[in-house]
Amino acid sequence: MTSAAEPSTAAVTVLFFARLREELPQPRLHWPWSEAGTVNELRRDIAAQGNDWAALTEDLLVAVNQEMAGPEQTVKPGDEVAFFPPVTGG
Amino acid sequence: MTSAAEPSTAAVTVLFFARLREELPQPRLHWPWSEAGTVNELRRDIAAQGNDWAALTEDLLVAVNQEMAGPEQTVKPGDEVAFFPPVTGG
Amino acid sequence: MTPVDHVQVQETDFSVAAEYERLTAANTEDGAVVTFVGRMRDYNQGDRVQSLFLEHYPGMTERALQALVTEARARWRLGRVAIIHRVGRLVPADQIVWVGVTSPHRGEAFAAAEYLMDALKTRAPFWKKEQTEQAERWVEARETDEQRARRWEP
Amino acid sequence: MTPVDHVQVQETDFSVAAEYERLTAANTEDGAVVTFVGRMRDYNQGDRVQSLFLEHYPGMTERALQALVTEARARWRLGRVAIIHRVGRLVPADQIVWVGVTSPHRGEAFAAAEYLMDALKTRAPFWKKEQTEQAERWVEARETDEQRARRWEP
Repeated sequence: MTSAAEPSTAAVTVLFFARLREELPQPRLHWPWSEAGTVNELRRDIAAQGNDWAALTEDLLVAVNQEMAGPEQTVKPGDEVAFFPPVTGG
Repeated sequence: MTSAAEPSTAAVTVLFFARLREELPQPRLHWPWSEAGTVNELRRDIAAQGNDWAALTEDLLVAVNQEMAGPEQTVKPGDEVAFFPPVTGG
Repeated sequence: MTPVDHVQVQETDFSVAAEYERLTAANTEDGAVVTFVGRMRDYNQGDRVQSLFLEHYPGMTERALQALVTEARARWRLGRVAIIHRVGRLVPADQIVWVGVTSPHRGEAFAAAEYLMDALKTRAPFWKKEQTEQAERWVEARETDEQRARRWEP
Repeated sequence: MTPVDHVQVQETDFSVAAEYERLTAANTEDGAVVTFVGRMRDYNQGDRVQSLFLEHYPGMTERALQALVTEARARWRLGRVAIIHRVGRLVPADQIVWVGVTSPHRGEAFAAAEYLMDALKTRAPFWKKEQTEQAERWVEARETDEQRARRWEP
């Protein structure tokens, strides 16, 4: 219901990186999102698809529109939301 | 009585550096020193010559045989003793 | 002298000589230059590592690094600041990351360079996947890096 | 890998590229390389400085620098360590001092490099005489350097 959907203002773009990207069924998706909600609500909605999606746990890091965000940050339609494991650069 | 003397085991070599070297009448000297005494005793002996030698004050840094030394360190005949202002390298 | 930032994410190697020149050319104000190079080691957690793949989040990465530079400038008086981070496949001894900072004062240059590395380690979206003789594995984040980053909190 | 120290007092300039190579060539153990370059500034205490003469205590200088390296090795796990200090006449933007440290751990490389500079500033027998437009003057030691050096006392 999500991956084939085209981006629209009534959806958010969701990206996954690194180990998480490999564990989930797809590396990105467009998720229907018509009103404002929190990062944590979005995460739980996606994880509720079950099976491999349960890997979307609350200990992951999150960025909203390419800036680090906390679980209670608001997500609006059109936003780009990324979930990823702790970073290991440098 | 000192500068013309040749180095011998009954003397110490004394060196001065930087501002101090310019203020004193000579940049180095051989000072009669037949028994053990402290850095501070050596310094006072030399300063007691008076005039410009009074620049040899107790706030100077001291090295004995090219290692930093305190005022109470022993000086033996044959040692190389250097007096200098606080260092400013780097 | 106008503050100059150089922030770059690239697959290609960087030249320490050229990057040092970028920090110092026509710069007679900054007496202190501190640089850090992070290089790929051939061992990690007891296993010989043959190669490394560095994944990142294009778009966010440059923003995150620039934000760290901006934070460092707010904390210390800095002249020129540079961060270069490589992505893609690397082998042992390859250069991974460059941080260079100039300042009139060496204490500020040292602090800013170390801050940038500590912050980058915990806040810039890079992930390492190692190839050992046995297998591929994602490198785990280290608690020591978290602790180092927390030292800088107000 | 055998620990390698490079301690040098010289009138000639040094090459950052060559010194970086000395720290890293055939070195796959040390992931962290921290370097410091001290450069001559064109202003000091409000006056334009035209040149600088660096006097030192031949014989003691090398021993003092080597002693600092030995102390640093006792405190931190270091790979290669280098200190180069120039003496004689210098002009603004000239390189004065190089400190380079490698380590498996970046925190130790940063600490050792900063320690070496702080200790050198207060314990190595170098003295600077500045030529300004008005006069020659010996540079005074700074209390801030003393304070920085005391931070490392046990």
